[in-house]
Amino acid sequence: MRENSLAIRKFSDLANPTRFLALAARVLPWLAVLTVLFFAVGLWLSFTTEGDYQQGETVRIMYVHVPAAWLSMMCYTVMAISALGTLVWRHPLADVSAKAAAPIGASFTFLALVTGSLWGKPMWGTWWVWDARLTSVFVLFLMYLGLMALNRAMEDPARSARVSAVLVLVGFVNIPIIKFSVEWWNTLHQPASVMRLDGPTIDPEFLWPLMVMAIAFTLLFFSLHIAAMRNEIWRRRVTSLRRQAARNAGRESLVP
Amino acid sequence: MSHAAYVLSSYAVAVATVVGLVLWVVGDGRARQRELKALEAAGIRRRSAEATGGEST
Amino acid sequence: MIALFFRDLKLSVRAGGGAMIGVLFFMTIVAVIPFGVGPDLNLLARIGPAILWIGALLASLLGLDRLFQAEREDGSLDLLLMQETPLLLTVFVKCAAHWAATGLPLVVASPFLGLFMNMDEVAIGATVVTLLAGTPAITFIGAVGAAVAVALPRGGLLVSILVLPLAVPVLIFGVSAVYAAIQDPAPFLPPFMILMAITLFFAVIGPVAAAAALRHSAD
Amino acid sequence: MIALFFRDLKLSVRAGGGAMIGVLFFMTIVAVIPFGVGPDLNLLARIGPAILWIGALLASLLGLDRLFQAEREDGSLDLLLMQETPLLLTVFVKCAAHWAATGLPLVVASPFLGLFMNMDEVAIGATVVTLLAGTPAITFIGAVGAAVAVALPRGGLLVSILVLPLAVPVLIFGVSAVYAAIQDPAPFLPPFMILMAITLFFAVIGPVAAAAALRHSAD
Amino acid sequence: MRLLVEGLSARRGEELIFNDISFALAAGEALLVTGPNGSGKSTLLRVLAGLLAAESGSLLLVDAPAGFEHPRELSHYLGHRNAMKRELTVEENLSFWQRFLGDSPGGSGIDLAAAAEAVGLAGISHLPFGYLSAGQQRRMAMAKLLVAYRPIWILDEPTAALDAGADRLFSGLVADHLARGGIVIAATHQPLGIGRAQTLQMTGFVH
Amino acid sequence: MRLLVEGLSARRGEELIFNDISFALAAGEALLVTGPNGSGKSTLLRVLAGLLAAESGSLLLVDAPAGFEHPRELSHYLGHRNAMKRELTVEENLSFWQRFLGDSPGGSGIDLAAAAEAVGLAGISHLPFGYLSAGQQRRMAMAKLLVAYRPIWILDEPTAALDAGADRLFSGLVADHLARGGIVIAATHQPLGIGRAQTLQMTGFVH
Ligand code: HEM
Ligand SMILES: Nc1ncnc2c1ncn2[C@@H]1O[C@H](COP(=O)(O)OP(=O)(O)OP(=O)(O)O)[C@@H](O)[C@H]1O
Ligand SMILES: Nc1ncnc2c1ncn2[C@@H]1O[C@H](COP(=O)(O)OP(=O)(O)OP(=O)(O)O)[C@@H](O)[C@H]1O
Ligand SMILES: [Mg+2]
Ligand SMILES: [Mg+2]
Repeated sequence: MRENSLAIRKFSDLANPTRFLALAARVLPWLAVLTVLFFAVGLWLSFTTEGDYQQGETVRIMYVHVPAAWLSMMCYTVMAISALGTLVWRHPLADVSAKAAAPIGASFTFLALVTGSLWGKPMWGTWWVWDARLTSVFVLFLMYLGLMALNRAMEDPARSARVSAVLVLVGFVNIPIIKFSVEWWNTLHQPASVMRLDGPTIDPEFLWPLMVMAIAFTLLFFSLHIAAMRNEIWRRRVTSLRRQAARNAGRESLVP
Repeated sequence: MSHAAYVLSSYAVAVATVVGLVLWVVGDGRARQRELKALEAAGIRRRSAEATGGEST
Repeated sequence: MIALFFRDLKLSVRAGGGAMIGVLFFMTIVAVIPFGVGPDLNLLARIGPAILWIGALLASLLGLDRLFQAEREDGSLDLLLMQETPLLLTVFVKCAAHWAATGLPLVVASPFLGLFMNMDEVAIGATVVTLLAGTPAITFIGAVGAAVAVALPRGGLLVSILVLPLAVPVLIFGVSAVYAAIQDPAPFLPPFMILMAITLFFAVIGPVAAAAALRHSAD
Repeated sequence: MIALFFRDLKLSVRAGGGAMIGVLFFMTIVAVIPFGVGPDLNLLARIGPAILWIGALLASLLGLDRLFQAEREDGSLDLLLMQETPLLLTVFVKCAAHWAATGLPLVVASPFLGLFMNMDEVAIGATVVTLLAGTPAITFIGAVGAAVAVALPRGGLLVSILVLPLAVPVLIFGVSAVYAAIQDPAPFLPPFMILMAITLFFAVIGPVAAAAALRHSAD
Repeated sequence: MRLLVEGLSARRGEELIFNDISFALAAGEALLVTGPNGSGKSTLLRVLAGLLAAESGSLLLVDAPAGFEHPRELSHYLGHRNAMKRELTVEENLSFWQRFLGDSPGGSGIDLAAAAEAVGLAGISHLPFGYLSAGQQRRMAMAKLLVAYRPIWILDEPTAALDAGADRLFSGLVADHLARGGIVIAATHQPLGIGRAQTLQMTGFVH
Repeated sequence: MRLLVEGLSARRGEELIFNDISFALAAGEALLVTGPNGSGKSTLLRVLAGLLAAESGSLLLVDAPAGFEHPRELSHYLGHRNAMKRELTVEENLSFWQRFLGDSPGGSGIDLAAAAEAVGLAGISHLPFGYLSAGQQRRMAMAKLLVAYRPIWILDEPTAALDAGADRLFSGLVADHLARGGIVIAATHQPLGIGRAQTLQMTGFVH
């Protein structure tokens, strides 16, 4: 009787991830194909459109820099929602999602930082300044790495999940700071020109490649995220299977 | 450095990062699947998997 | 509780050399910075408060990671967790002992180091007062990091990483209170009050969070 | 011996340490500094080398004290002491592993952090070279302290009095070599040679002293 | 006072370690937990001491002093590690725990010298704890049970490292505690020499 | 190979712990060191293992392989602590010791899987050591004795925390080692189930 209830409990726990795996297997190929398509078009557009009269060739950096910067923030938002899922709804996949997103977000943030620096050298004459926007993005990068380190350091996922969820939520204050830093403090950095309430103010010449690249990056993020979540689920299964094997193997010799 | 160099290096960094990320995710997945296969070959299966008649993947 | 306070104090004096290493490290930092900025006394005096604050922040990191780890390794943590005295209070007292053993000596040493940095009396006084008000906050924040990392065998660096970002507001308001005291137009009180508020805030939140983390870490 | 090296490396990577954490810690420190001294690029460039060196010192100190203590607490130290391989070599390998896990990543990361501190190419190059030459010395000095700490159950104080004063010359010659490289009149080589000499000296003396201390620590 | 345990189960990581453990102990009764290595004895004791959360089941105190809901607040726990600091002297260690733990209602601890005497180690309490032999350390950890009163003792392999004389001495301490209406729960591989005691044989959770 | 011990004495701090201990062990012989807590068993073993300096007396190896002067270089020492890292897996721990210790001349260690099998814990060597129960940890520490060959085993209370089955298993291991010409010196409070063995009763130094 009790044995039975245990099995059902376990089953309902795992049902969700199992369904997720099936879904992922169905969706991933399509996502991958779409991503590649959008990247092809986006790259073609970004190298064929005209340069800016002010910034010259360097404006092409924008097509990488801006999507990467957006994605770095969006990825953290996804993590924050997952953290809520862990803490409030205790959804079994939420923790997996947060954990899988961290390295991806760190990569996008890294890209935003590097391309921004590479843009800053010709435009501002320096690789780096400690203004609000740049500093807050740097802090975002540190937070991603810190969360990754914490996740790695704690062996037991059940235990690390809640701690890192709390940290993710605390760190979320940084996102509005990044977004609005250009308006709250005067900085060297460009104010928003695409994502604003009164519509984009940017020349459509640049808007098209930017948009296509942004979509491509977003698709890339989702494909990677789903794949990484799948890996994480598999990883947990391997661990629990190994323990189970261990206990059964140990038991035969234990029972006198 | 000329401006083109800045543009090219940022694209190069972008490509390198993205390719690295994709390779890591794919490689990680392969490794995990190998481990699962090995465990399965050793005759260890999840209890719930048995109950539901196996995995879909 | 008083027993816990004195035991921890005794331990850090006897075993860790906590007080000394913090002060020595502090002195090392203050000794090295002048090499960077050169013998320009004015500049030294100007950045002095900031350097002292950064030094104090970094010095408090030393030894912080062992706050709960040492208790866990010899099994004391189990007993601390079991008592009806709220864990909160236990953590608070441990923080207080840690601060008394490492933070307080830093505060006491800071006037002398201020002299080395060619700071004037007002600046020194303001630094001492802000350090006195601000360093407890660093300890309380650190306790959270230490509690999160209690299960990690060598949490040292990880604890610092968790702690430093949270300690940034303390640093900002501490330093700006000192500068406000030196430069005439800016008033000293507002940033100082904020500093006090931050300390009080973390004195409450820190032990709560650390206690929660410890409860979950038991295995 | 190679086994020991890799075990220690693995341990520090596994146990919430490791290359990434060291770099992350370093980046966190660098990110905290502008909050203290303000975002003045010139000033940052001037104190940059000193900050990087202090960060390296701090990163090496955190966790170094546990180098032998952790081995002692779980009984491994006994086995290390019993082998016919000279203890000297064992200590040296443990130091090397510690340096590879915490010192080396810092050296590798320092150019990027130099960019954040607005340092120019020469300063960055000089910092990397001096860190590469100097950080091993800190590890070797720290090993002596760690060994003495194991030997004296109640001798914590002695460790700090021992380690930091010995590390200060390393820090000073390292930093002044960097400044010599930047500022024209002063030549780079003399302080750098001294730094190298210090490192070589401690690479020999450190393990010898640590091994001697460990032999006497057995109880 | 009675301790009622109903349908307790606990897990470590993903694995269920034991399932559906029930027992009831009245004042003056002892429970011996036995079973092979890795069968979950220590885990059970840690759940009883409130150090691990139970997966399901309930722990109940009947007729307990007012204000105590969980047995952990009325328990001594002696685990594999002794919870004493090597750097402090035995006396400092014991007096710290005496003052920190305080007495539970219904009894009072004995003073340090008497406790050291009771574990057969009078006169060495000025030594640093780290200077004692393994068995002496274990005995001193037992003295900790005496300096502050707790009705329930939860003991994990208390007699490991003890010599035969100390074994007897220890069964005397336990018998005294039971006679004064205490409750003892001990995990052990060796007979503890406690007269009448319930036993609980752990088998581990069989899948 | 023979181990000759003549008139050994040792002190801890100021105190003489034991005085004038002599014995001789030939290949295939075992010595059981018994005595009450604090009588100096562990101290004696640490002196034999070269971890403490003897106050006076001599330790001699006769017919030992060339180049080994002190028994410590030919000995395994299993103390109260297991010398394994909680963070590493059992396998990593064992393989580290295997490679670090190497084999003494005259024999060779068995491989990791076989050693884990020999202590009855095959199949859990990929778990972090810290996840094991106290008895499982102790068993794995014994597996360490098997993965690298040493003719002399110095064991300090090897069977503390072991269940009855493991006790039997351990006496089997010791008997095997003796049969292959090894030497075993063990301090213990419980009978170890080793057939013929010399015993040495420590009394502590009486002033
Ligand atoms: C390392 C340095 C830099 C970082 C960390 C950084 C970060 C960011 C971030 C986070 C955004 C997204 C803002 C939003 O969605 O509101 C952004 C957008 C943008 N950045 Fe940067 N940036 C850097 C350097 C630069 C430089 C040097 C330039 C050009 C001179 C630049 C031009 C832009 C532009 C044009 C946008 C799009 C703004 C919009 O249309 O909303 N950035 N950057
Ligand atoms: N590190 C130390 N420093 C000083 N004295 C010590 C130290 N360790 C042990 N002693 C003392 O040496 C004596 C013998 O200790 P030892 O550990 O050899 O006893 P033992 O026979 O192994 O006892 P047990 O059965 O309890 O393990 C004890 O009186 C103890 O107080
Ligand atoms: N910290 C931990 N994390 C994960 N699993 C653990 C942990 N501690 C113990 N286990 C597992 O839980 C099971 C039960 O362990 P427990 O310590 O309760 O056994 P025990 O009955 O006390 O054994 P022993 O007689 O060896 O002390 C073991 O299989 C062990 O591998
Ligand atoms: Mg146990
Ligand atoms: Mg002993």
